[in-house]
Amino acid sequence: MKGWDILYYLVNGLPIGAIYALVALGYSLIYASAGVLNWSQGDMVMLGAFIGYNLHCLLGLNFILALLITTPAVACIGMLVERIVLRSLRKRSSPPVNVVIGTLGVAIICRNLALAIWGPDAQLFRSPVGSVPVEIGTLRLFPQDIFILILGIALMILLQYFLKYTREGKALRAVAQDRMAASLMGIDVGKSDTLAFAASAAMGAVAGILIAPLFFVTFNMGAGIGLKGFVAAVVGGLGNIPGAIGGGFFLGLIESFASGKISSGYRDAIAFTVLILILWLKPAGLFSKITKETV
Amino acid sequence: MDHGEQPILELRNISKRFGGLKALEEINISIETGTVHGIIGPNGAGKSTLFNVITGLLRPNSGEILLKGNPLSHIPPHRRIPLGLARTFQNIRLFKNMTVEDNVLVGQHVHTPTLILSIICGTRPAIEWENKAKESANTCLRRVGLESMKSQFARNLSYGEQKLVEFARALATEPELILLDEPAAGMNAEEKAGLLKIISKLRDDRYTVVLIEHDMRLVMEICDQITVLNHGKKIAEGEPQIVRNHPDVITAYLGKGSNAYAGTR
Amino acid sequence: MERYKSSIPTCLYKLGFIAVILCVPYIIRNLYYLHLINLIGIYCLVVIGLNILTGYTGQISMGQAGFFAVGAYTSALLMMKLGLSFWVATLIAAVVAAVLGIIIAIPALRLTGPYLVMATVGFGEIIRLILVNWVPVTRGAAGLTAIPAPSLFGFRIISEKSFFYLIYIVVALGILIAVRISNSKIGRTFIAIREDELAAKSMGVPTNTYKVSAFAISAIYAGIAGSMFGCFSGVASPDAFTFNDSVGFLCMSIIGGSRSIYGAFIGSVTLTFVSELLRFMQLYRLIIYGAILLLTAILMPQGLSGMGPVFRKFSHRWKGKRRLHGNIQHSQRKER
Amino acid sequence: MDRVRKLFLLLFSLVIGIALISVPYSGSAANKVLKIGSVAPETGDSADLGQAQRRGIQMACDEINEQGWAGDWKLEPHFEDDEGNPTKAASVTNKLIQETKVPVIIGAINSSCTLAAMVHTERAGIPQITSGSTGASITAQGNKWIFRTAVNDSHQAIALIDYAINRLNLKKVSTFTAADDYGQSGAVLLKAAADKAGLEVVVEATYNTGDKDFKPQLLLMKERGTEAIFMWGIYVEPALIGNQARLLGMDCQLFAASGSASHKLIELGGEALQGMILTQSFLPESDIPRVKSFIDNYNKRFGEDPIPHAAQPYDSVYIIADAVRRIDTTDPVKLRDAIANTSGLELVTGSPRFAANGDDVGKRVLITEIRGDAFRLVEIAAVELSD
Repeated sequence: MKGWDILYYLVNGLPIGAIYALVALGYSLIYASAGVLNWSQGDMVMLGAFIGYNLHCLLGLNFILALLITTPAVACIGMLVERIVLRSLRKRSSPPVNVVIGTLGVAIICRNLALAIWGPDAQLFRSPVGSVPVEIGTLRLFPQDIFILILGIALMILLQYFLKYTREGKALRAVAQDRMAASLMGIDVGKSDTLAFAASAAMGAVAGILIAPLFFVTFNMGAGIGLKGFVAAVVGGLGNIPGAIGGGFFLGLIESFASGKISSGYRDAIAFTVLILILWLKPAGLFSKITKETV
Repeated sequence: MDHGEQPILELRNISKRFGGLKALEEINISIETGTVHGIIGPNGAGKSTLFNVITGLLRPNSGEILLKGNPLSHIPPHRRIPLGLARTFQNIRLFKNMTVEDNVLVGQHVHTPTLILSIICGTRPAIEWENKAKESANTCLRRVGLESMKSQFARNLSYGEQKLVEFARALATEPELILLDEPAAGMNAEEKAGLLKIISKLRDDRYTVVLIEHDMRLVMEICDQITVLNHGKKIAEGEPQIVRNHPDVITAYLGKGSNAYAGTR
Repeated sequence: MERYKSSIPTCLYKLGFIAVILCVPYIIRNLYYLHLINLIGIYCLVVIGLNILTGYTGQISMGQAGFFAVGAYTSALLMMKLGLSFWVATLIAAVVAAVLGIIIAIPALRLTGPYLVMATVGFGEIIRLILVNWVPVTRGAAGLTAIPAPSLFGFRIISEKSFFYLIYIVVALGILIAVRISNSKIGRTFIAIREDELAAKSMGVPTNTYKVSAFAISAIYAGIAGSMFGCFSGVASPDAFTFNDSVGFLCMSIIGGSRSIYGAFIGSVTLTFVSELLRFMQLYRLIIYGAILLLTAILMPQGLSGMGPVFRKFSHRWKGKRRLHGNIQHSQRKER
Repeated sequence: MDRVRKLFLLLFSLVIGIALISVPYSGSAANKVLKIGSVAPETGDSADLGQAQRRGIQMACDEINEQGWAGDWKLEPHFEDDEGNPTKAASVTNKLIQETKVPVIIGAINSSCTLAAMVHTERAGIPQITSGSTGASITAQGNKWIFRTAVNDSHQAIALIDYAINRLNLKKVSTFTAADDYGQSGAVLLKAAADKAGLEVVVEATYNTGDKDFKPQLLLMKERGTEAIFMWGIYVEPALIGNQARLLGMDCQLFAASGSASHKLIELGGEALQGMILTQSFLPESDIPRVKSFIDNYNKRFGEDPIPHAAQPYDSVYIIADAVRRIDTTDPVKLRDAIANTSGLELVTGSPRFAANGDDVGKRVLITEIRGDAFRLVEIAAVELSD
């Protein structure tokens, strides 16, 4: 029984880790390219879940079609957020903490708009791949978990491809390195910010649709997942794309082990304690090098 | 050395490597009290690295630094200031959103006790120390001629003026040895003349100045001793005239086959 | 932080202001508004500490509700279990909060920006989860009830009016001490650390000690405010010290203007009143609140208290125009 | 950009201006008006419960005003949102008492908010009826202004444990309770009832509201040979737990209390919760005419079945209306006494009768089972009401 449940907690932690990774990618992508923290990322997940729910469950569109419509829709919302919040803040060259408060205002607006539109109740999102578990030995793998892992990892690879090989992707990474130099090279810095916000909002939407069948759709699901995504991004090394993926899975596994082995009441407390210790050892996150500042 | 006194700062075979790159190799320099010592060399010669090692921001791989005879190796940067070591930065690092006077007052930090209780109760000792600090800050500003700009914000000053504020702030720590990292960079001719006057005035007041500078005319005019670094190695040291005509120095600066110019004025 | 000389002799100005403050409870009879004003006083105390930490030293913290909770629970438990008086309990609560502030500050020394934010978020959540799960001591989620009222020379402080005086005397002291500190060498050093920590270190400033003491000061302010909050509301439960409350405190600090002590008061007044006065909008209240938060963050980079220079700029421009106008007429008259 | 800043300042002061003007207006001066204050979390985490309370109260007031059930008193509800935060609950309670000058408050669902509001209703001498908070400390402080029409948790715990032993003779059970005030008081009551009845509790697990993954704890229970899981929390998490338990191949018996009794539980839980036993105070399909008409009206008006958090405030309004009808005044002190000796009222959740400490001991405790897409009555718990 002993070795077996370690494997079990591992398998149980991975799908949640994938969700956290997708949300963390949103934070890291925006922090890398625009150098700011987008606190409304969690609510993009919620919007993705709700719009997906409307299309798939209420209007009866098939799942893939719903996914293909929801993602660009939420991406546009992400662009709108960038346009309103970031553009005017850049114009006033205000401190980065104002962006946090600004996007926080956006988060509160989205949350309560969703409450006004879809009401306070939790909605059920039928899982597109059924729920008959696949049994390997005594281990049970659930189709929705597998689906999350596959689609999540596919999206991560897609993002890596986009950043490495497409023109806009390279522009995004250039802006991340040095905004001034990038704009001197003729890269439209504003457009790449918008692209970053749109891409991260889209990933949030996919995370929302993936998680909806597991954990229902409520208007305030964004807060919890947003915070977990932020924690995962920071632990992985903010702005470091592979770091965000690593941080997400790492957080998922800690939570799964902590609630199984120690006590579920203190699960988040344990997760945070571990993460603060990690930051103490590696102040720039798990997967980033520490840059010593000389003069 | 002619003074016979103990040198204020001695660097004994200091070397520093960043991975494969040898930034400094077996550097031996000793600087006399009350002199202006120039350090010159082409870009990437290791001048700024040398400053970072002296101020403790970088730890040398080998060798020893002696300030007035006692080693500095294990003393953190901020504890070297009370020992009389002050520096300015190559690219300006002023406190932009503070007034010029406050900037210089921060220099006074080590010389005024932090009397928390007296500050909270607003009693006399704190006020006295504050006035004393303001006085010495003003003298430093007067020295660099910026007293009129006292309540201006640092960000509103011109580049040359900001350099002088940083100079004043370094002076405010009441150092014996001042390390100036390219003070004249970005200054116009008139400001450079002013800088020359300030440094020579400092020499008269028995301060020791170590100067990194690219403006050869300024260096040749003000420095008593000059050390030339190239690719982390010391290639020449001595009086300005000797160093100017030193063949290695010319090759380092002007490249091979330029000895024809040696000896011309 | 600008020091602009006001023309009226400052002592007259201050005395008048204090007189107004002292008779507020008699002007505002309605206990609802008095309750709000007391609440604002408590929040203002927390935000002053946060301003010293965020505005002056540049260390953004999203875990202030953790210290606020430590203050409330420590003093409430001390009063209920050991029968200590309010003042002794508050003192101990402030010390406990300061110790916790130092404990969280030490790992935070190596962290900046978002990494520091995450460490403080973690701290806040850990405290709240301990309060929820440590049932034998903190009585779990329902929290502590019947927290005894403070008493001063035998006079029990129960009514909103008496609480008003208790709270605003402590707030006045808090502001006085904060202003003294911020105008002194300590405040100047905090700002130096915010502006350029490396340069400050090169000037001989022991930056680590100052950053830790900034955390300790903000923790003490939040601890004392927490202890008063416990007695003021009579109950203390983990629901009142959530991550949302920490975010609320940060919003008050930033919207009010984190770079000045008075910004704390402006921030706590604005946000507390706005969220109460919008109640007539029922369901859409929080949407408007979010919008106001967004617009204020965008349009006022230095927060509402940062409007000082803007007003002066307007007034200068207005005066300037008049003076300029005057000169033109003067010179035209001369030419004619 | 400065034009926009001036515009914003103008808008900002306009909003504040309207608010200031509209506040005093709310006190209408008609003669026989009974203002009822309602404090509930209409936003925040338990927004669904808060809005159910709002619907229940609104419907009750409209019915009473139409049928003139309370003589010529016109009922006027005033709703305030406490966002599930005790500090906000204290502020809005003060607003209702001082501003809108209500003589009675139906208030708060989270125990922490009710406790915060009680401090101010006791100080102002206003009766307060809570229809959602089940924390034991609420009626244990000797506060004579608080009444509770929420179903009594200890009766439910005793009924559930008794059913598990005598009807299903189970030996090993586990408790899985929320780490909020409702869940923690449930955990204590279940453990006490189980120990008294000699039932072994193998695992006492907890979860935080908003948790999404319960498989680790469920696995621990499965290892220890759990035959039944007693759940205590709002319906979202128990639905998830039931789902994930069935996915883990655990076919143990599921129990829950009135907090999870809602058609949403069935809708979200799906076939995983078939056969789940719940105690609750009223049944949508019950044949009692009073209950039937309430459910039909609610369904007609809001398009869904009512949850307990709508039914209990509905009854509280009737209790208040009945009291005012009897004493024909809204003086808080008289109103308190009138509410205290309410009797002989046949309402949706039973016939309310208040004990000295304010608990409603007239509540029915029904044991129901999920069969198909609704709750089916199994039996009425024969729990004699000791306290």
